[in-house]
Amino acid sequence: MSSLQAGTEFVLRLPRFEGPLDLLLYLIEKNRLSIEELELCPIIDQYLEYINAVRRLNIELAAEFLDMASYLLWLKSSSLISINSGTEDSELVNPMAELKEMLAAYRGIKIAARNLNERQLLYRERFPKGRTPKVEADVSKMDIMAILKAIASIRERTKHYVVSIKRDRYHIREIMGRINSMLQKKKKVSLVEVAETRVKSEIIAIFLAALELSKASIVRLVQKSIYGTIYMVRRSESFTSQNKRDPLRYK
Amino acid sequence: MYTRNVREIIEALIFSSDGALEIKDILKVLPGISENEVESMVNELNKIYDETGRSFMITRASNGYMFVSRDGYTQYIKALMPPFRLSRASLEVLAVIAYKGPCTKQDIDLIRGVDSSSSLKTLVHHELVNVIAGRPLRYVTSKKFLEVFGLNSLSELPDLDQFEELFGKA
Amino acid sequence: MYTRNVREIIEALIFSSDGALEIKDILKVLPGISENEVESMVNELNKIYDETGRSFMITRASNGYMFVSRDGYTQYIKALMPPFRLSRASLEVLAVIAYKGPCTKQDIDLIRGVDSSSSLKTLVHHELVNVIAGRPLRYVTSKKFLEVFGLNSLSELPDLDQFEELFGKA
Repeated sequence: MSSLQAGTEFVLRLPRFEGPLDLLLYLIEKNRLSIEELELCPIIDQYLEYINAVRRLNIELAAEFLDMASYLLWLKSSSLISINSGTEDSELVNPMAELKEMLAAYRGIKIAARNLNERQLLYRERFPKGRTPKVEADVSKMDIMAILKAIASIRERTKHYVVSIKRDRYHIREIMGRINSMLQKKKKVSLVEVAETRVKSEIIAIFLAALELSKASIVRLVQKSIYGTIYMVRRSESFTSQNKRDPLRYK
Repeated sequence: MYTRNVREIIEALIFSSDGALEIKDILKVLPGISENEVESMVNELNKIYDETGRSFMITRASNGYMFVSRDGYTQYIKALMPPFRLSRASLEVLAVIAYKGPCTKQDIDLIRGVDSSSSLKTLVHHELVNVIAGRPLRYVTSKKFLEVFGLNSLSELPDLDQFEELFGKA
Repeated sequence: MYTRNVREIIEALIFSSDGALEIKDILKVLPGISENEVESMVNELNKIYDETGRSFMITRASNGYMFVSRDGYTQYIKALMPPFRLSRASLEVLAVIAYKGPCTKQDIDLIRGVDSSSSLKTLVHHELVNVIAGRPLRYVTSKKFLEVFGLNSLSELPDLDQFEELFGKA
């Protein structure tokens, strides 16, 4: 086979080569040789010929092809030297062994890649189930300490009291107002009726508000039996005449 | 005309597509089939799933069809997923609502010194917080809040005094 | 013990997961059920799908189970979804990572004798390869890799030495 024919063939097949190692493997196979016989054959020359042919055609080559070309040139010259001088300098022998090792490793990967390609099932013969909306995850169970720590961190950052005595004072004032307006519509209101949320602190605040209103003689607290419903009954006289004491000013 | 039953082709198409598969895409693959035919075949498929006791079904969504799991299986599917963890910010908002609720977003922002919009949304989304209609909206903790924190009622929240003991004054 | 048939719970779990659901995750949700029981129930489910002419089935992958379409429907599904093909370069990079991973880009380049940047990007983009943070970055094959190539684990890949035997010396 003339070098020109070989060169032409290479140009046509260029895109198939993944890199210089791929090209070298191709040449070794084409010459029916083994990797072991790399240096015994015209492979290095063929490689260089191909590279030159391609460059003459102004086809852009990956830098790795050229790197390999100069490496092979160097290998060739150093092996000539080593043969001529007959030295056993390991540094001159090893590069060839290294290249053979690289070729063997790459060939393994090349075959493995081909094997993977044959194995691919999904998106070829079968398709996986498509993604559908996810079920929402549950909120993880937590200890109440997490809430306390959150309050502590707000306080640390803002110097604000999240749960302050002040807030309860306001709350009681507000609840006293709420009771007052309820008692304008009817004469009797149970403590439970006043509650909006039944939060413990609200219940306490309602109770305190009831006591406060009682103290101010605005309501009378009535409980018919132990554990029975506690009612606040409007005291008619005190309700109309605004007392000397503002019942809404809670201290 | 087709190498498989059209009904099962429709099933395979819905099965393999991400999210809802639009009817027009089904019709593109199966020329000659009408929208009504697609619909009745989907109904047939659902009947088969129902009769054979399958744990999934096809549902209509945004002009198309998709597979969803049946309700009874949700608890098991949830058990596969890592539970949702509340962020520190969300815990802060939750703490404010637990102790101060019902309160407005403004109340919460004032106490925390930062905007609480996104945390509030998260808490409402996960149903830890209920919204009381009105102007402005007010927020209270929910029954689920009690469940998550292992409380029987809000009255089991630690007292202020206890809180003082634990963290002292700022 | 469970509010639904265990078999259908298993079906719902596999159905709801993106990609393969590992057996250990199924066992976590269904304590008291053995791996063998799961397997035989999956076989039962596949029998039901077969008998009722369903277009999908459950298959094994990545130490678990996943739903896939049956072979006969490929042509129709392909009309909706472009088939997914890897270039030779990408397959080579994937092979290096599958056999030598976790490995760096430099390792891969060295074995292939060329730069592998663009193939690596493709593989990471398609989630066939995961990146392990660090300096330098290292690459490993993903769960999706096992699914796509129908493997339970990387150990099911033939040895590189076996290839030597199969194909002889070049």
